Amino acid sequence: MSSSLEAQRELSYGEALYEATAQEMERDPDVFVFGLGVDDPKGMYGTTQDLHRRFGADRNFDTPLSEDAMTGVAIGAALAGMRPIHVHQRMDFLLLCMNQLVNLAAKTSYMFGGTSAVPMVVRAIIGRSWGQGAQHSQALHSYFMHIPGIRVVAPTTPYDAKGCMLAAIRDNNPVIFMEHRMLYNLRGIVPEDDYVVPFGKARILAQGDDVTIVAISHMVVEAVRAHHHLAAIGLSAEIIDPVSLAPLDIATIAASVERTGRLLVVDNGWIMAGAGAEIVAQVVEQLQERRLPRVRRMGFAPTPCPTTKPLEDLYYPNARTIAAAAHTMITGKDGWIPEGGEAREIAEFKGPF
Amino acid sequence: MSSSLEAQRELSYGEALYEATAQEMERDPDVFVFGLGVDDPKGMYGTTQDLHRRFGADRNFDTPLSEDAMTGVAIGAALAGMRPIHVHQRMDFLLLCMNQLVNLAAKTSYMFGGTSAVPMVVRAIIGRSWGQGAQHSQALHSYFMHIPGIRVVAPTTPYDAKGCMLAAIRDNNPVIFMEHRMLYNLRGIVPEDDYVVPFGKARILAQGDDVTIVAISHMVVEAVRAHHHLAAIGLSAEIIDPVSLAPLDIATIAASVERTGRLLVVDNGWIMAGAGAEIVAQVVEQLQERRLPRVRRMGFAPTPCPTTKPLEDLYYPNARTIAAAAHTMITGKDGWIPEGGEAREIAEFKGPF
Amino acid sequence: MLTDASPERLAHLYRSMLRIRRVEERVAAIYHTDKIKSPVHLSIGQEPPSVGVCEALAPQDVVFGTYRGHALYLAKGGDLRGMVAELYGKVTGCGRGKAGSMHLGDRSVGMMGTSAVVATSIPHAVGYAWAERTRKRDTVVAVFFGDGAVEEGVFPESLNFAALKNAPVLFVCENNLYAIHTPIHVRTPKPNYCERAEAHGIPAERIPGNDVLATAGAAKRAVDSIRLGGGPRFLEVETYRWREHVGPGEDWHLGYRSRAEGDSWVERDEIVRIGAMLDPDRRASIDASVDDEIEDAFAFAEAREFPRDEELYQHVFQP
Amino acid sequence: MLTDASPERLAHLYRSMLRIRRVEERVAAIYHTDKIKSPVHLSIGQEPPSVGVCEALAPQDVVFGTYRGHALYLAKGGDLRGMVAELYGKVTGCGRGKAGSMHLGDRSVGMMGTSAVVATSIPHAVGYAWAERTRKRDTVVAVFFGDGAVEEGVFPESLNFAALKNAPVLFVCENNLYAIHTPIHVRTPKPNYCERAEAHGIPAERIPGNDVLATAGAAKRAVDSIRLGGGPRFLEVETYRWREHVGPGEDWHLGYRSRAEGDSWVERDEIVRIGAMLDPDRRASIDASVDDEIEDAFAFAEAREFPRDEELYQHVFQP
Ligand SMILES: Cc1ncc(C[n+]2csc(CCOP(=O)(O)OP(=O)(O)O)c2C)c(N)n1
Ligand SMILES: Cc1ncc(C[n+]2csc(CCOP(=O)(O)OP(=O)(O)O)c2C)c(N)n1
Ligand SMILES: [Mg+2]
Ligand SMILES: [Mg+2]
Repeated sequence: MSSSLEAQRELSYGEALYEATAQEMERDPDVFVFGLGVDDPKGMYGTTQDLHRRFGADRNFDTPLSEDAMTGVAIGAALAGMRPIHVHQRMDFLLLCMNQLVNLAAKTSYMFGGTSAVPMVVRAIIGRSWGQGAQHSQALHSYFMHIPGIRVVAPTTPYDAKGCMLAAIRDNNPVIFMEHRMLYNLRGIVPEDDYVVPFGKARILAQGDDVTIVAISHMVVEAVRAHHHLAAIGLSAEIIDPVSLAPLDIATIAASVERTGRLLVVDNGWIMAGAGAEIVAQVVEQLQERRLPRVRRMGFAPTPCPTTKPLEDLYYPNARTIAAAAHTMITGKDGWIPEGGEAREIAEFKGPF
Repeated sequence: MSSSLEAQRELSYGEALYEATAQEMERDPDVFVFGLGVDDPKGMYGTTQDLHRRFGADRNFDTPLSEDAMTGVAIGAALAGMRPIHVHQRMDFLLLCMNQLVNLAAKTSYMFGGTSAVPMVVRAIIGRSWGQGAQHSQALHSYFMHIPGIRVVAPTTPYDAKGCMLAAIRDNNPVIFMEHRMLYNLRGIVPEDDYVVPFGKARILAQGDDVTIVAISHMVVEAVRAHHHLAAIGLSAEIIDPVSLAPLDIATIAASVERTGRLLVVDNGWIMAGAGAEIVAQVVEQLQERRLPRVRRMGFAPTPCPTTKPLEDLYYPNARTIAAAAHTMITGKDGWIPEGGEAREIAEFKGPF
Repeated sequence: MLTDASPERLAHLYRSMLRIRRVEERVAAIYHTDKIKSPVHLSIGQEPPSVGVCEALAPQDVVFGTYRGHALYLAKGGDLRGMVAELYGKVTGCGRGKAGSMHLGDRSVGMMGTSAVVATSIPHAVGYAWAERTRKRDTVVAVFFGDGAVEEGVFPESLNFAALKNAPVLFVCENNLYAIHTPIHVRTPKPNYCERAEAHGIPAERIPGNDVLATAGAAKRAVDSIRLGGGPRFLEVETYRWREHVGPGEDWHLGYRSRAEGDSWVERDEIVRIGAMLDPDRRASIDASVDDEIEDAFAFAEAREFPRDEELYQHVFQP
Repeated sequence: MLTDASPERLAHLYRSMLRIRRVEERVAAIYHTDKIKSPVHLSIGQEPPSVGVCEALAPQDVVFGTYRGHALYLAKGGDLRGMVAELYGKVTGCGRGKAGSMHLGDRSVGMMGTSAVVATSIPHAVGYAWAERTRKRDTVVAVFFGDGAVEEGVFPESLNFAALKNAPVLFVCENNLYAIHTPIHVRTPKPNYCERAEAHGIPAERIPGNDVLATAGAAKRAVDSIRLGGGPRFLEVETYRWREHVGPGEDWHLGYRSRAEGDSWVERDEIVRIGAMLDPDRRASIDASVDDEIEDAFAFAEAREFPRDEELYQHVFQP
């Protein structure tokens, strides 16, 4: 295959994660994967499936239900020079191992004066899909952005999924790798070769002059759709995916906002003291000497996630509500909302839970 | 004692907490206190001392080292109609029970359609003092501000300590009650009677026109000192203590900032995705149609807390650095910093650890 | 098979198990319509632990459970209409459409609640039990959890505190041999749960064979002792899940457990076994009344309304 | 007292324990000067567990410990100057002034680290051990923790995983009968820690009397077995803290433990006991050399620099 053809190869987001992991396991014998269900018949939406057959049962293994100790085990293995990838089916379960992540993993390098490293990747899957409810749907990225010593990435495209995974595994620090279930089947061009997407560089996914929409994780997909809705009525929204949240590429975001004069942050999480608050605050800090923008934040409703579909639909932002909010910011007028149904990946999702 | 004399009575912050707790235990037999060391000879800086002798060993008791289960026990007791006060010597230890607090306590009312209540107070002591280091000095209030279904208060004065404690115990929801160790010996007027400081109402502690300084917990004390430093050179800073962080009284803050045109938030925690980000974002959202303020955030350095004193001194904001930052915001000029030593409560603190 | 259980008692146990089975079969049957937009963890095959233990409880006693909670909710007397409406996401559901299948609760009958985070309602039961004892009430609290829950640190922490405070709590481990697709031996080298409880000073008993009468008997002994102030007890009830971990179907094709293993449990269906001890007419009349009740509950759920938009923001806080 | 230990060995154990004792006594003596601005959890009285177990370890073996870590750091061969400079907050400290007393580490001798959050380095030891075994190295990992740590859920979780994976780890519980001011019986009804380990399939042994030779002997048997692939082991070493939980002084006045109880341990000072087995001249020469070494380390610490301001921002991330 010629390299230009290769560059055109499409993979799903899930396949891209699998490929990155397998390639790095091939290259580096110290990399291993573990977590509840990683070697089970469903193999984490295929992202870990068969790694144990390819690389041995020690390199892709299931665990007891002990999130706290298992996180400690990852830290210990990392201290011994290995590179664990610890997979969590739901990001909500990180609440069981916050202590190991925040008090230990994030602080080890500093506490021991730089003599110890904890290279580890924590894959945290956001559990959205109908009826998951209050305890299986949380996105807690802002918790880790808050803590010095830990990195946070949330790739949206298959290309970034692979490149960020390779970067995360090779990073010598703990990395929270946030994945949204609604992304696994989305397809995109992914080079077969090994490549790294460096942390701290945002991506402009669509250009525009009227408003800057910064969206996180699955909301990027919805924001791109909103871009099209807006384009249809002659409005032009720039869509930015920060990709990495810590470090955060505020320069790219601020430059865009300086141009458009408007910032709409659409988080895939709660608004209060969340990632969106940080992005707004940093943009304002950066631009206050030059041009103060209009700002707005969207995210989960300020409630636990309900299970019934009509309320769940109101709970999450979507392409239509994003477009409507952007429209209001740009025109100063309320009330317009585009036609359209639920996102395909949401409508079609029926498990595995 | 006449009631006007009564109103002049001074108590320390620690004594005010003790008095509120004891008064409410007297009034309501369902209130109890528990946590590591609450009935030990040091009695949590006196705040729980002798409650077991006054009210019985079932109402102020020590526990095993099991923060996770003990939080669950508090939730269970609350479900049975009691009103637990769970005391943690270090806020850092809440990282061991985030799951119970966030996945269970905060969501119970909603998940069960309003049929269940979890009235409980979680007292979280911020462990600052020299050499405590990375794992014994964190203030994690923004974690709880982020979560719908949980309240967060951080009183600074003895008056508010008592009034907020009474409000917290009587609240039918989980309340995170954040206390800074450097506050325990500060004295102030505290009425003997039972009174409640309602949540969601900020306090203006000093008036000013040039800048609005919103400070949190112990930083309020430092900000008031900064106010005096600034006054000495003719600058006037308004000092606001939000007292309750969730709900947050943004109206009071925004009204002040609209007047001064400048907002300096001094958090007693990390800046990134923290309480300060939220305050800045909300103020900007509120004022953008009227007057866009200049903003700045201060907080812990973006590092784990070091132990050696020279670095620790740089790690925390203090009256002098706050005054210097405000001065720069007001005058546009860098370089001025007032004379002065370390805060008395910090210099004098030598334990108990 | 011989038993000294009275016909009344057998009829009650049969009815209680059958009702759970039939409701879940109906859930499975209609699941493809997407009217139930909630992940369901069915208890089909696992009726005996809930029914057996709940028989031993008094009405004022309370229970805590898990996301696999239909059986417990019904065995404790939870309102059937409220449950089915909840699965449908209707505002008349027991959680007003906010709970779904995973968070069933009905305080009016002592079904205190469930959690979808494994093991996390165990300490609630201990705290509730401690509170009742402290206030001199003679409530007994039972908490149900799976074999996976035993591996979470909160379980031994809870055992220790319950033993320390002599809390009136019955720990019920429903050991169905798997956590999702992972068999026990992949998760623990020595699944001697009773020994672990005993190492905390808590008397423990294992009931093999998914046996409702044996479960009820052991539960009765335990509950009686607890109520008299004897402190916490632990029961491990062996059982088996017939369907997939989550969802309406079977999952033998996944290969993580054998069809033969499954068959051995299905062949020894406890509902059939207890049903065979009843007079056939009586059994037929129970069958019919259960079907009627279920018919009514689904019709109720179908007919009711979804919550209105404002409901999204309600119940976040208690007044 | 009879022993078949060689004079060399006794001299080594004596020296190792004495060095810990004298360093800490010096720390206590100068603490009032505030030159050490770090909370100190002294091991005075608790020298035997660290010294005994470390004698049984090979140089390539590694240890994890707690905030009460001076004894372990020194027993494992940690650099004394680096430790004292760290207490002084100097940049030449083993943690460049960022660790303080609570986070001593010296990777060059296998002192991997400590945590001030009780029990939280236990799973690190298990993970480290698992990693070494997986890579076919014959390292043994020992992890030290107090009787309080046993109550944290991460402890049984770690036991389970270690047993499951046959990890080469030695769990060492330093049971000094108290967690801060709380005696064991207030925290657990049945402090049968060995039984709890055994319930996870881990062989366990209890060593009474703060006995360094018995500890070393038990540790040797355990380490030998672990190194041969025998899987994890558990030791409970009875010991006693002479000073207050944190800080330089005594705390008999607080009343949570009796002076008589303390005296019974102080009278049976293991350093005196082992010292008495040595030739007096030899003992005197060890005493002198320990004093010299300590003199040097404190002089070193006094003379060195604090970190410069930029250091605050360094080491947050690894390059
Ligand atoms: C703390 C936690 N970790 C992981 C999961 C994902 N999960 C859901 S159910 C389950 C298996 C639990 O097994 P068990 O306790 O035996 O209950 P069963 O489903 O067999 O009834 C797992 C791992 C979870 N919900 N909570
Ligand atoms: C998780 C956690 N909870 C509470 C504390 C506060 N604390 C510090 S030391 C200590 C006692 C620990 O006792 P033990 O494990 O027996 O060790 P010892 O101090 O006796 O050596 C406690 C409760 C802590 N550091 N970490
Ligand atoms: Mg199971
Ligand atoms: Mg101890």
